[in-house]
Amino acid sequence: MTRWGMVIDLDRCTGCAACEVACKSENNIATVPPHQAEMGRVMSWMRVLAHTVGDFPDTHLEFYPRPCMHCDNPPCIKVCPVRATYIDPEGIVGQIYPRCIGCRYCANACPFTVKYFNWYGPEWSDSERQHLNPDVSPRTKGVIEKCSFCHHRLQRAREQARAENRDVREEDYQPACAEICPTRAIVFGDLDNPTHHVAELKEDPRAMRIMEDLGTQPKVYYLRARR
Amino acid sequence: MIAQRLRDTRGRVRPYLVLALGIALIAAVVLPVIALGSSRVPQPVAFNHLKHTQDLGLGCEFCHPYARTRAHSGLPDVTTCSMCHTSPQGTSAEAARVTELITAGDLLRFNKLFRMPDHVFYTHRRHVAIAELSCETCHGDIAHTERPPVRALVKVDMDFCLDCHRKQGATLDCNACHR
Amino acid sequence: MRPTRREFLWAMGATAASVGLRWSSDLVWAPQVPDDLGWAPGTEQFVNSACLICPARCGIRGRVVDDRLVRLGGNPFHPMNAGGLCPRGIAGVQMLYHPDRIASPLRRVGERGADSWEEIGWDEALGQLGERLQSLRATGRPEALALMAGYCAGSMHDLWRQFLRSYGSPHYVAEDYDDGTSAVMELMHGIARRPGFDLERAGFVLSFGSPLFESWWSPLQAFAAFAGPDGSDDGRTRFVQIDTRFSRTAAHANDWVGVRPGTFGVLALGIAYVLIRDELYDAGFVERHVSGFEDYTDREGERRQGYRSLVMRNYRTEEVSALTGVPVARITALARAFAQAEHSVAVFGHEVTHAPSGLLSGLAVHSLNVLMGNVGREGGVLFGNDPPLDPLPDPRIDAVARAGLERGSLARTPAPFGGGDPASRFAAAVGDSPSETIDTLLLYYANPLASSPRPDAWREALERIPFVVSFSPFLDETTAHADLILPDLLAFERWQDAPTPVSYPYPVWGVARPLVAPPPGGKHAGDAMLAVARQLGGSVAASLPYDNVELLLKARARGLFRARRGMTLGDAFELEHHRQMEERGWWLPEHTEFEAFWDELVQRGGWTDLFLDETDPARLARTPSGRVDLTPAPLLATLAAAGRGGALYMDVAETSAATTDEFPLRLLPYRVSTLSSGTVALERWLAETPGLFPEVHWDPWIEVAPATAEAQKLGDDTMVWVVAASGRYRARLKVFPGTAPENVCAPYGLRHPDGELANPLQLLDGSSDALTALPNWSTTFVRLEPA
Amino acid sequence: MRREVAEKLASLPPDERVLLRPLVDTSRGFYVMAGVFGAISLLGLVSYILQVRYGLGRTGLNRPGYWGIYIICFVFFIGISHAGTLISAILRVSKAEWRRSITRSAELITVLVIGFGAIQPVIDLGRPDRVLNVLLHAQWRSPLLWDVISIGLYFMSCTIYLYLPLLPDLAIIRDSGIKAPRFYRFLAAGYTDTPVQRHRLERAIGVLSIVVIPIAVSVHTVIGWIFAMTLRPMWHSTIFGPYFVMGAIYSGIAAILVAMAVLRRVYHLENYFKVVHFDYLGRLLLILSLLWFYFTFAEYLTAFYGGEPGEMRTFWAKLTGTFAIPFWAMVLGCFVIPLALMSRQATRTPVGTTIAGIAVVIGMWLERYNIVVPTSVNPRWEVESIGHYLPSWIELSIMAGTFSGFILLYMIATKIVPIVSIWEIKEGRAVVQEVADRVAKYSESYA
Repeated sequence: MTRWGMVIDLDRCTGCAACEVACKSENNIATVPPHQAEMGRVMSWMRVLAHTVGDFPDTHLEFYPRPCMHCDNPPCIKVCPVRATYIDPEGIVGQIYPRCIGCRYCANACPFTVKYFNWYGPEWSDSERQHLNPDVSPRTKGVIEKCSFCHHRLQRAREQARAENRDVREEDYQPACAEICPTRAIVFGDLDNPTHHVAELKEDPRAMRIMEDLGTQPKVYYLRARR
Repeated sequence: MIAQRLRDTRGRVRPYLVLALGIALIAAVVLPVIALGSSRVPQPVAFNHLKHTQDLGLGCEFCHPYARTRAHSGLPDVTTCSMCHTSPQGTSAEAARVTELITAGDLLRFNKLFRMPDHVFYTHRRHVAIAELSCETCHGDIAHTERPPVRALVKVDMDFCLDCHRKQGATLDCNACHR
Repeated sequence: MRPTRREFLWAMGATAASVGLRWSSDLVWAPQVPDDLGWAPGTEQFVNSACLICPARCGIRGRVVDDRLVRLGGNPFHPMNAGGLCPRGIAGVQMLYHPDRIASPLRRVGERGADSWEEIGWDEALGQLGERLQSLRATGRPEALALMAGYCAGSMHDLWRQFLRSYGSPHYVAEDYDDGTSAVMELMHGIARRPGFDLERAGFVLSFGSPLFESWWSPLQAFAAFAGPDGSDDGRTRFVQIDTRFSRTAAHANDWVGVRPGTFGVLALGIAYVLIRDELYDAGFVERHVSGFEDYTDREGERRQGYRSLVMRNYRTEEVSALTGVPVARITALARAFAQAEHSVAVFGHEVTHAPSGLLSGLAVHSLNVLMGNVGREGGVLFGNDPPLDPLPDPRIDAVARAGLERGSLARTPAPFGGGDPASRFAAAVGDSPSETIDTLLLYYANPLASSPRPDAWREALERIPFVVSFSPFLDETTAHADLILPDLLAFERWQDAPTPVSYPYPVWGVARPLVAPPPGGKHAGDAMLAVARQLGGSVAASLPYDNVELLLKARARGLFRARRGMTLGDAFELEHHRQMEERGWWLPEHTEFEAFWDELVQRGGWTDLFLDETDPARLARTPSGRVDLTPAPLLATLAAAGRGGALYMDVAETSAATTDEFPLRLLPYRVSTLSSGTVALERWLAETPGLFPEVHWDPWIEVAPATAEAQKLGDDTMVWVVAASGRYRARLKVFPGTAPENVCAPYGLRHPDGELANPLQLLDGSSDALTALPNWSTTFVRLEPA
Repeated sequence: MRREVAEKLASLPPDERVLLRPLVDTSRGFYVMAGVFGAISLLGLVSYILQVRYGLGRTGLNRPGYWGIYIICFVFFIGISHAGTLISAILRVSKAEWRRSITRSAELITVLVIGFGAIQPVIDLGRPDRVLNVLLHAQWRSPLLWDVISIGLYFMSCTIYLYLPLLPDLAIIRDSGIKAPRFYRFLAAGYTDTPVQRHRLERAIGVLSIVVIPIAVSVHTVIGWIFAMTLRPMWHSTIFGPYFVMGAIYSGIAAILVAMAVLRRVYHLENYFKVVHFDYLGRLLLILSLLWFYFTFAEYLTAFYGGEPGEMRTFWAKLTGTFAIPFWAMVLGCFVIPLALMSRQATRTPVGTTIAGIAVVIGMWLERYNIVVPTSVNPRWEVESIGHYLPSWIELSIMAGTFSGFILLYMIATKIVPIVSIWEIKEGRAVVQEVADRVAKYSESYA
């Protein structure tokens, strides 16, 4: 059974945020005006979180590039009153924008706080609209959005595979963040397929998941930094 | 009879009934007209599908070339029309107008009639080339129309999609089509 | 059954409500993207090109759907960035489709800086410029033309130089990002060139404050090295960052060491002390290729201390530890790690040299590379070579031009080993000369009013220049003072070559080509100047015999075709295969026809040659003795003349003014990775999340230690004034434990959302290293006040 | 008041004369107050229209402060709604005779406030036009759906529970003919107070008062579960169901006290809302304030003992951090003030209980604030930064609008139905002997 998942090697991450910007570009994530950003309404499906510990010069950084964890046991889908968020058979936690009523219960139920809400509708000038990705629908105001593992790419990959009468291969389907990462710290694939790189990496002794003890079974693994 | 109802037993006008009727009128007539009126799809010329598909025997893919290869099936433009219409064809006034427009350098940009909301992942390739559905399944009898319809002939909504997917045993997963 | 009134009303209300809900659905909630009746075939192409946003010049691959650029990624064929790309590059689409872009040439109507313009056609605009230039030459004053350019490399640089020389103007002024490293190389190796650092093949990278992962020459080069080959963990380079603040490079490197500002050189010599004491250095290399290591007798017959004695006498670890704040054990461990790695390289740049003893500190840091013999070989410091392009034809210089050129530059070279900040000196010189000494100033990717440390000098200079032309496609501060705006095409619409920066030791000649069609009425600045040259006619036109920049590039690429080395870009296997072939002395042409070669070059995004001839002795030193000189005589002479003693490396410790009660905190300006001067507003994605701090959006910030903030009673996230003797600016205070309590770390080049600049460089005290004239960046003291 | 109405009123028995007077005699003060509250409600409505037009961005909500004033008011209003039904049902079931004059005002609070509570989550929706999706595409695992069902059920049963005991009084009004005869004929639904009718009515009320109790308990339990079913610090707690029910009853009693004090004063009901009523309700308040402390203490102690880092971040934010002021104000309002005032006979006066009631109402609103906001803005994961939430004026005006809308409706209701149940008062007088016998039976010795 296919279970799409991600392994992020913190030893390789340089915190450059290319994944963040690539994600915003790929998924038509709207930017918000400065005063909105100040209020904490920035949307960033992929975000490099950083937490600094210790005073100069014994400072070090705890950091995690954080997409949606795509839990196998997602707390968000249980609380949605309208089934707008759900887990699909291949393990991607989807958000169905035309169904969402915007109650934000899922956002509060998510211990990883990866759900983003469209407080206002997206604002693009005519020229900015040019760079919208035609594969991803822009969200309206008042709905929740979140990382989808770029599942529109899976839709295309599936179709291509179907046309060629074969299965979807590892390289056919890579989310924008994994594709762009300059240090290849983000690896994506089928966790249950032993030929995929992630299947091997998730067994690495350095592998761990965030707040594993909550039992949500995230499908995003982190490899602890060695340094 | 309605006039009667609007007055109570003593012949006084029942104001709330008049109000209710007014609201009902707005709800039932005006709003749908506004809503539907705005969704009429205009076309540059009154294209006669019947003439082209039946009398001339042209296949759908003659004018909708990408139906088997891409997401959008494609619409004809001036280059397609120019294959024949650079000189007057037939007797109809509309055909003569096409020739005129082509001579005048008009681009003849046809408008999409069957439209998918942008949150739907739909490709013609998947449905026409791989699943081998016929055009009529979703487009109805458009090949036999003599004037361009102003509204889609088949209401392609989610129920329509899901009915067919159920019958065909195709995927019912939300993420398969929502994007 | 007859419905009751109540039922009737209820039903009516329900109908109205549900119709209302659906109706409002479309009206109030509809997405902002208009429902387009038209259609597009959805053709998708991936086009290789090169990024022109920062000096790194990475290879990019654009996803173009129906003539719209919808995504930018890295070109996997490019050896430097190998498919990766930084956030700035990715956000380039936002720059391309920025709503505030200037669409056509503008002419000033009304007062300067009053922001009132009229749109004019290109013919008229170029005609006006051409006439002005024509009349200057006609009156014999070609030197009254000046060009102020931002970072400008490759053929555009050559084109401007050619134009100015054949025209007769000596005023080619550039913000050339001088970091003093080429002066260090000239003194020690006799090679006046910035060093390249072969990070990818190095085993250990010791960075002296260089922001490798942030705003270095090419962060992607560092990323590729950090990732290692093929993403495997074997043979990955180990990075250790020595820094004055907890930078992002420090945070993500394998290890980091905090030092006091201005003590990089001291720490380097402390490491050298351990290397020599424990005999860890490459004695063989030093013996064969290095002079000045042991004590020696100079030409005058005077006995002088060599490097070894100087270091052993003066830089014992205890003393170094006291000066730098780095524990002795840490210094020893660093030295051992540096010595034990297969190839270790010490990286340095302006963080070391923009200090009172910057040049000496640079020499000290680089001496580590020399001690380990890691120069001129793989995994060390390399002096790369330029791609073998055909040069432009020799400029024709007629009598008018010759007279103009002979009048010379306005600003003299002020220091023996460097030019410092030529742009500011030019501005000051213009300010000191009579009005209209410079008649016409061309601004090419330069916005000195915002980025210069001396905006006042520029403001004064602009007032004395009657005609200012800007090629900027955006209305920045300086452009707002222009008389004529000739908006250039944006990076993804124009032809330009994109040679990688010198820090990448292998020549890569990237070619940027239009990914999308330029807007109607847009014009490439290069094409515009070629047109002006044609209009000027005579020797100027003859010096630039090209119809447009595309043809200029194509003509120059013939040199690559003939060079019998290198290849068009290719995947990792092709590149490695080709390199190994060349190593074994083989080279097979890929194409017999130039046209086919050019087509493939453009299609793949450029040309490269990854083979490096290590056996060439000229790669190591071109000094008279042919050896690397640890105690260069010219420098010793200058020091002696200045009364600074006859020994090198003695005053690398900074001797700047101490803090005062009025200004208790040391200002440390730095550049953030994603933004540089004045581009903040252009790329909203970047402005939204500019730095390490998740809570900072859009606003410029400063980093202050928790203890300092508490002592000054300034809360986290509050707006403060950073006040220095020379001025002040506003920024958001971030309490950050990675800052030393005595420092304030301030990113430069940021703007407030309303456009207000926040440039800590403008607070600098103006002092400089007497040897290089490079400004001191860590000697300014400030205080903070609530804003 | 028209003369014939005044004459009719004067001809009525004393209870009717006093209790029906507000229905026909409206002071200028009433209109002024109604105008003020109407204006504020209108402001709330306009604010909501603005919010719909421009989006929830007009609020102060953000990420991670996803929930704010609306959800606080939702929990608060639904809590207040326990005033009535639960109190009156419990008192009825337990045959507490002193209940007779206070049940009506309590039940009215319930029915009116549920509506204002139930619209809060709708106001909070990003896409209120899709609110029907909750029914069309129901997802049964969601506590929000359970909530829709239990609140719907509660609203219906409370409305019936208000209406049934109203019937005899409506019949009285109809028969007195002092006001809108057709309207009251319709409402009284043919009730003529025959013994058979009376018997059936009392049986129905008896059944309903038992049925309504578990429904009321379920409503606030489910609201507690909305929070408890998430994995957020200080929400994910088993105590939330009972804690919320207890808090609801507590705030309900406080609300009744405040309402009674106001009614007593403006409609001169001193003979119906007697000092003893305030005394008894004050005692209840005292018990519940201790119970509140017990629950709160238990909740915080268990969180503190566990000492999970995620929990502690929220815990300290409440006790000593950003939310210290609302937290300790809550303790003051919910515990210190009611305890101090209600534990002494001397302060269990109408004035004292009113003050305590107001303190508890404010305190309980703050309790909802301290539940909703601190957890919302303090993500479980310490790497994630802490948010902040400050309501915008849109939110505040909508809140003011719903509060004044409730008060306005309550005011209007006092003009439509008698605020004290006339027939029950009369019945109380009639059964004095029966009650005395009953009481005597409690203490009968073994003969």
